[in-house]
Amino acid sequence: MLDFTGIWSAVRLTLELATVTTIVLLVIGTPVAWWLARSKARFKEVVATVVALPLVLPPTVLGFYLLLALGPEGPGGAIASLFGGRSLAFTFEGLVIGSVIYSMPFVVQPIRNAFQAIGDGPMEIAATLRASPLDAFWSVAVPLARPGFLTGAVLGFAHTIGEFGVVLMIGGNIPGETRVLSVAIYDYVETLQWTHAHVLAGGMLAFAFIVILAVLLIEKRIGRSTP
Amino acid sequence: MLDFTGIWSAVRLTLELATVTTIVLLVIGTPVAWWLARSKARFKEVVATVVALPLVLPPTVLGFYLLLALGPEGPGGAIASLFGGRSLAFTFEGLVIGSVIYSMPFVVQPIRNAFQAIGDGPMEIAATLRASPLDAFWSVAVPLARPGFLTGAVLGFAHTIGEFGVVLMIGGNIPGETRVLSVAIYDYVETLQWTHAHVLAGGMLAFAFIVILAVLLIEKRIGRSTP
Amino acid sequence: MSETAIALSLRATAGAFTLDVAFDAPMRGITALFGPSGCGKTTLLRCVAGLQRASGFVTVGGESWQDDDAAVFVPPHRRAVGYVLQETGLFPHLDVRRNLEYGYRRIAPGDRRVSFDEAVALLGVDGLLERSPTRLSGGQRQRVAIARALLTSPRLLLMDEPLASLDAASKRDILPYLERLHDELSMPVFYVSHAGDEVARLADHLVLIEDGGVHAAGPFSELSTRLDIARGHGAEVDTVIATRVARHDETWHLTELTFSGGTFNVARNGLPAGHPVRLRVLARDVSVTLDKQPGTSILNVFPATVDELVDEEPGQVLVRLDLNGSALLARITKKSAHSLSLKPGMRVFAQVKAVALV
Amino acid sequence: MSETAIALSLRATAGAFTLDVAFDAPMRGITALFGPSGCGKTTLLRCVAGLQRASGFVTVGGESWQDDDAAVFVPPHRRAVGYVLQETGLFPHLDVRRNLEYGYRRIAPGDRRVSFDEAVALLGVDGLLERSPTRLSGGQRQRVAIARALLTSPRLLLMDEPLASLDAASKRDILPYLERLHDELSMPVFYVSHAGDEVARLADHLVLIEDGGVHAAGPFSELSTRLDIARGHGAEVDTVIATRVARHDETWHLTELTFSGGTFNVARNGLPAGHPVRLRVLARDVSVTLDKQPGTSILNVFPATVDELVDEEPGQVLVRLDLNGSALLARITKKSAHSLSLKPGMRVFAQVKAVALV
Amino acid sequence: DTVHAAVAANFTGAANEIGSAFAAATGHEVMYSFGATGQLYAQITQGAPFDVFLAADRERPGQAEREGYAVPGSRFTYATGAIVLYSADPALVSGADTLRRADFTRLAIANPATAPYGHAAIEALKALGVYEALAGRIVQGNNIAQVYQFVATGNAELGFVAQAQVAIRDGGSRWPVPSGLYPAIAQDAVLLNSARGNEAARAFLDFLRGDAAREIKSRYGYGPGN
Ligand SMILES: Nc1ncnc2c1ncn2[C@@H]1O[C@H](COP(=O)(O)OP(=O)(O)OP(=O)(O)O)[C@@H](O)[C@H]1O
Ligand SMILES: Nc1ncnc2c1ncn2[C@@H]1O[C@H](COP(=O)(O)OP(=O)(O)OP(=O)(O)O)[C@@H](O)[C@H]1O
Ligand SMILES: [Mg+2]
Ligand SMILES: [Mg+2]
Repeated sequence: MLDFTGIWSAVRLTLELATVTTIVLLVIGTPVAWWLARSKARFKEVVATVVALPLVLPPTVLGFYLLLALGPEGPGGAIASLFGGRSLAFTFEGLVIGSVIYSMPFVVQPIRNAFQAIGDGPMEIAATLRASPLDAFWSVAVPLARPGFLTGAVLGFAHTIGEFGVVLMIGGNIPGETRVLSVAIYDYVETLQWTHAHVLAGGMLAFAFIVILAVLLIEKRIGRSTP
Repeated sequence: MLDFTGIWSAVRLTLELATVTTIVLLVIGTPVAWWLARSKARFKEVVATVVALPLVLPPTVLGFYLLLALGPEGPGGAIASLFGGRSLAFTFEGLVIGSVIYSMPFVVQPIRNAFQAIGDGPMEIAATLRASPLDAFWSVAVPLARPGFLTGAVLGFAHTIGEFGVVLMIGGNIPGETRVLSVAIYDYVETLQWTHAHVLAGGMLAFAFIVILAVLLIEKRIGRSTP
Repeated sequence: MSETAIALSLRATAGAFTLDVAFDAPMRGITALFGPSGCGKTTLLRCVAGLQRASGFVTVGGESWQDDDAAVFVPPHRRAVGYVLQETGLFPHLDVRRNLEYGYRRIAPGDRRVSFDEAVALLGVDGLLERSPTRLSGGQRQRVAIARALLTSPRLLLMDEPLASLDAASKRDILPYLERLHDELSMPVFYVSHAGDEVARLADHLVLIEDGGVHAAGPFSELSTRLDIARGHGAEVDTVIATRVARHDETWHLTELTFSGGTFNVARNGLPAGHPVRLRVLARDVSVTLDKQPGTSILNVFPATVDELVDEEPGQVLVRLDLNGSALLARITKKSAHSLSLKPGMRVFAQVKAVALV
Repeated sequence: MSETAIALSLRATAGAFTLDVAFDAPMRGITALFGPSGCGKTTLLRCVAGLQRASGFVTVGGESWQDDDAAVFVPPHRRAVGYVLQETGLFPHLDVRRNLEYGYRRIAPGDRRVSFDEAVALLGVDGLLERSPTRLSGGQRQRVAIARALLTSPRLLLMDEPLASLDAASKRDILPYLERLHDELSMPVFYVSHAGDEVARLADHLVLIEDGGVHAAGPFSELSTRLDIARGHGAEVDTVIATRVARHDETWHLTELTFSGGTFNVARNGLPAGHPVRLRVLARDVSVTLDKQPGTSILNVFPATVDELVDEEPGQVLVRLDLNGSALLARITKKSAHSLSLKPGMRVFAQVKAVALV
Repeated sequence: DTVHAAVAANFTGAANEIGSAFAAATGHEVMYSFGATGQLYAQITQGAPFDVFLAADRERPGQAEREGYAVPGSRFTYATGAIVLYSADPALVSGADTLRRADFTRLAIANPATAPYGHAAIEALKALGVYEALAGRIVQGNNIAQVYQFVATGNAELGFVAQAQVAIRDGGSRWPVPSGLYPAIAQDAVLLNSARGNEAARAFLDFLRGDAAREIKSRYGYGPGN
């Protein structure tokens, strides 16, 4: 039998996690992408590589190291102790940190490419029209890079929903706190309750389908109305 | 103690898998990305969403469905029986199929964006210079979309190396055939042989770092020499 | 619609704008498309190149590129056009040499009628071959774009303000080459320009476009003396006179050109006797006197008959003179016309201060 | 280097090209930058706007924009320049109105000296405000770009061939407005153009650039009669004469303009008596006669003294005439010069067929 | 009160039922976090908020005890597992001779390095003397659940699954491997340090040992432990 309250809390948690993670990814990823696109620093490709690197670790292994980092003996524990906690693991905040690290390359790379495709021209023109670099960044670079942001957001959102190894490892599968939908489905698969897994996976696909399609279509409409 | 021959075959297999998968991803992903970038079809955003969808499923869950698809009762079994097999699961080909499906969005999206950023101009100019659409695609669209291809290849490659749930699920962990490095590291973590895990994970990171950095730098040099 | 003609009829819509044009143009020489900004010149060229869909037909020298009735639509890359765009679209991923070679290499060697070295030298891009297009000045880019289009040895060359950002010296080098193109290679050109002198120098045929439609089309010499058009189309009013080389005056470095009305003295050229030469005379360069006057630096003075007088902007009169069968327009002030009492039928002298060989 | 001057000295390198220029220009009026393709005009404008780093200094009306000695480098967005680029860089993600507003809204209302509606109406872009820039013709884009730059009410306007793809009618509308800019708003302009007539009409000051360096710089009237420069710089040789309105002749729609050498009759304008007017006279429009001739349609005839004769292209002579203190250049054939036996010091008459108000 | 239990994934079904019975009997709630034993152990070392640890083996609870994460002396075996040779094909598995006949291409077992059930399967194969012959046909699931998936989807014709997985299901063909052929699969539970004074946690461990739990465990195919 499907445990509806449990599933509902997992759905809510999943959406919260994916949304918060996507927002954090965009907030952190945008300046990184901008720097990677514009900097003339020699070591910037090194940074670009480091950003992509978490990808090559299996999620549970990455999760394991994150667990060590977030735990009482790692920097995460130090931060947690400021707020009276022992560890950032097993908390929603910890999940966000893990998901952000793991999905970062999917967000940074497309935005970086979009920034690069703009070239110097529009930014120079904005400067001659009296826009400060920050102003021009918001009023010219970001709107022109919209396809990159969209791709980054969709990939980051989808990957956070499906992402599982990291979340399981640093979240601890605690119902209502860190037990997200992917983990719930995993549990059903593990315990051979396949029908339940089918239902949940189907629902998740349908939901993600609607969300992503809606985002793509809305952006297309925006793309048409603001020329 | 580290099992060096075992690890060596896992390393070799991982590289083979990541390389073959990346190539297949580029070969399949490029026309899809082109179609998504150029088509005026109304349902193209639906296709774009479907391409992104495997991401939202937890890898083991996706692996489970792949297991059904590759198995004797699925299309994979039908294909396998042509070559005298029962199932595409537990084969290198099966791993490639699974990895390709799972990493597809990371390849398609950046290439699509790059194609879109080119606009109609260069293709039209190529046509007036007597290049057929296919010719112009190779001689103009693909070189101009190079950053997108690079991003797609790096993300696809890295994700395949680290990708683990799907591989674990459909690979069967057969030494020398489907046992890749990520599974080996995972084993060490699970059995509390953390030192071994550290060594392997460190090696993997170092290796991936070198490969990705090399790719980025080589592309940058090419980018500079062919203006 | 002979084998030696370009014929087209095209109708296309873009937003609120409708292009609806139909005209014939000769298969030799330069056809100038002239009209105000936004009237549809670029749209027309794009439709001819097949880059934009329009309904109608396009026939170039007996070859059908589009014919809706016969369901023919030749795709752009199978149309032997060379297209120089209004905004030079050089490929940023190729250096100048590879940009030039892009089209050149796609033409079978046997079909090449323009040599690589010649085009490169003529357009003065020899020093730029290894450069990236992003490192060129505006004029340099435009010259590379022209060379690239020429190197596809097109049957029809479409040029959208190709010389707009070139200095006078570059123009002086390129214009004669364009003329030779149609002499030697019989490569017809559709030429969009706002520069009246360029058009007058180059055009054999003129298509005046207004608001998406053809206002007038025909041989340049005909259209340019039709007073209604001359007044309307905003350019300098002028007359083009067909002459032939009579003899060369070595002492004064002059060449004598004869036409029905007499002999023009122009700067010496190297053309053989009998060679046809077209002269462009701006109406404002022609003055009218009642008597043939001595002691003037003006060499070219012809007896003429006043044909017609048309009032122009307040204070100006356009006078059509008949020089023994050749028309010539003069623009003078109303005051002068009055003080000379000019009337149709009156015998006068036309003084031509300056002429341009075109 | 007063408060009313622009002074600059810039040295920059790009690839094999070196720009090394230093000149002063007045803080009022239009300074034309003239020179062949690839000589460094765009590079110079970019350095002035601060988009490209050069070493040296730039001072505009007492304000230092760059001064390496004092380690001053004002970033581009703090320099009150308006820049119209050679290739119009409209923002594709904004419609025309928002493109225009982009700079306008970034100027404090108190500092705005150009009104939105005026710029829009003048450049004829009122019908295009809701359009995407991707749906404009080349000339329409250029007009929007000009309006956008003007709307930032710059202290210095940089224009890189802004009128290149505009038709004659649009130019006729825009040029007077540019002139008013410097009359009413005292907005100095650096103006790059290859069109000799535009330059002559607009320029108060001329900077001739060659191969990255300044060949000559100075007031237009001085430079344009220096024969060495006139011959070299490839444009039409002309003279600019400063006159004042004397009276209007209502009957013949003429206006009389006086200068030291006499009175010009030109098409009537509405200027008050005493108002200064500059005339541009092309050397080829001036003929020389030994006697004052009756019965001619040419109204403007002046007694003159031959100053100097310089041989031109074979067969041509450039004659500098002195009209009671005003210089005037005439280009005539060598044959005429010989048959009239022209010599320095000789008294003659200069007939001017056509003049342009600039 | 609520007891937070970290439970090895293979015990999920039985644990859920025991939890309900525990709540009904005592009024305490129990909340489970399921996972792989190694993962749960790593989390415990990093301060996971668990009260009790129900592992899939004996080593990890022992290690927790030794390294001071668990209350010394609280450890006990709460269940013993058994392996079954299982196939989705009703005709395939008849007994040990199915292995000797070797009329199949793929035999699935759990990863012996990480899962006791996999280790047991290897030992059983060795005891039957067929390990060498079959080694090339073995495919490994990461855990016992994956082994069942391999077999149930027909990708592997047969495999060593847990008694607990097939006990409540009909169909297929099966051969319970005699317990003498492999070392006992004992699953230990332990009380974690943070729950030292937690009455509900102790009550849960007691309940886990009790008769009501024993009945549920046996229905799910687990031996009672001690
Ligand atoms: N990025 C660059 N790298 C190297 N050389 C460059 C670069 N940009 C421009 N140049 C060269 O510098 C010279 C000056 O260029 P600039 O654009 O200033 O010329 P310009 O006077 O504006 O010419 P035009 O009238 O053709 O626009 C040219 O010879 C050009 O080839
Ligand atoms: N994609 C489009 N959608 C809507 N209107 C368009 C589009 N492209 C061009 N137009 C309009 O069509 C008309 C003709 O444009 P076109 O580019 O052919 O003009 P043009 O004669 O080449 O002008 P110019 O001399 O300024 O280059 C213009 O009024 C323009 O605004
Ligand atoms: Mg146009
Ligand atoms: Mg330039």
